[in-house]
Amino acid sequence: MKVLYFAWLKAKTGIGEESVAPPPGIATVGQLIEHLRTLSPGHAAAFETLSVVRVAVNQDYGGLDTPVKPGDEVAFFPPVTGG
Amino acid sequence: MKVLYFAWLKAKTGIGEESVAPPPGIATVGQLIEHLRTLSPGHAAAFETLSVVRVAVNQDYGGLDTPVKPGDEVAFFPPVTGG
Amino acid sequence: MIRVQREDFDPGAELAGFSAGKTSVGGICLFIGLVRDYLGHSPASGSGPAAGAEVRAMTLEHYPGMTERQLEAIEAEAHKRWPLEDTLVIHRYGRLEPGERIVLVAASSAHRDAAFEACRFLIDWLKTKAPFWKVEHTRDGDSWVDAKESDDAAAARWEK
Amino acid sequence: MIRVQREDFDPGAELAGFSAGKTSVGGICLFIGLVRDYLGHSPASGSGPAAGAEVRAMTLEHYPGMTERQLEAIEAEAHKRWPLEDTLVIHRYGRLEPGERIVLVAASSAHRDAAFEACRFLIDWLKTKAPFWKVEHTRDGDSWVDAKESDDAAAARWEK
Repeated sequence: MKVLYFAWLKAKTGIGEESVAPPPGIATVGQLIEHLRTLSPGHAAAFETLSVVRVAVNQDYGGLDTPVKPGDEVAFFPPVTGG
Repeated sequence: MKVLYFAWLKAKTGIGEESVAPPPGIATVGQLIEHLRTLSPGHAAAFETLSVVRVAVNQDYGGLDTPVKPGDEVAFFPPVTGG
Repeated sequence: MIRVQREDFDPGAELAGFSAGKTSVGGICLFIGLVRDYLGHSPASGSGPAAGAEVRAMTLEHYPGMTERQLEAIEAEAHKRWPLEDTLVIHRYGRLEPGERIVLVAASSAHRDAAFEACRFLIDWLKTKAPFWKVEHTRDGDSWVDAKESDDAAAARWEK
Repeated sequence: MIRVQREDFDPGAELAGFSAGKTSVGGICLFIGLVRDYLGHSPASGSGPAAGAEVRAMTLEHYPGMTERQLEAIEAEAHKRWPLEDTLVIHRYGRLEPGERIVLVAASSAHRDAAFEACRFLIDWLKTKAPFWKVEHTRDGDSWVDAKESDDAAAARWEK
């Protein structure tokens, strides 16, 4: 599974993109976040306040219940501020 | 008094601009129109349906009650269609 | 700024001059009106070309002097209503072919809401207040364009 | 058409290409967003530069791939909602100085209502759906721009 971080989530994790092999039983974005939080203090900090974190699975917006599976591209970022 | 006609009012009167010396007692746009109607069949035709005639006195929109006096510039035209 | 002219204008050059050197502008909204190749109005009953007849050209007549006066009033009103950096109105007159530009209105502001609303206001008010008249030249003859009720309704939204 | 690019664009050239040879277009509405020289947001509580601090530049980060996908979806939605001739969205990324263009959206239609509404829709939806993030570089340090509630409200107007 490819996991991407943007904006201050990238700054906090210190990572723009990483390959993650989540343990068995992880089937949703919410479960994936629980796993990612354990990877480093930076990851824990990035996911401290989920209300300001948005997620996209395979480049479409999702939520905590969105299914994830091996091979997916999962991106985490703050609310967007373009335009 | 300078009287101007635009668009189909110009076509009907056959005149773009004329000097008019109205008889005494003409103090409003409405009274001026009654006078202009007598000048020619074309003038009468131009002022046949006042609901589709607009007026400006000295380049500001007016109505039948707007005062007119010697020296004024009075223009008659249809509802505008620019833009 | 307002301009009434026979010749065409270059929207890119106008836009460039409009925002040049300004760092307090967050957004520019611009509208350009063009001559379409079909009749956009209902012809007077029983006479004139049928709706949908091909427009070969149109001629825009205006009232020199009053046009400038009314456009300046419209522009001043926009500045009273919204916090604008700048506004621009250019309106052409004379003979115009389908595809040609007729009018440009633009508004710039720190915020996009004000830019959009003022731009819309400028074109809506201009359409019912600026003394221009269109006569369309079609295969079936000439016809003066009737004022549209939809334009009156659009302008009425801004009455207060 | 949508474009995501680092380099600047020429609004005049874009406009020219946008309406070239079309005689069915009655109106074009265009919006350009620019970098302003002051902070347009409330900094995160207790940290970062104060509101009003001078913005020396900003950097726009984006999510390549998803950005194009979202912009195409926004454009397709506009065409579903209004009878449009054409639409154009150009969004830059990378470092931008005050006064520089960030984004251009445009819509053309036979009628000005559709052009204005679609143009407004495009920028409102883009601001809440296209994956771009601004970090502002000020004298007092860098700060990620917070999403604005007013942008959410503007986009929510178009929900149905």
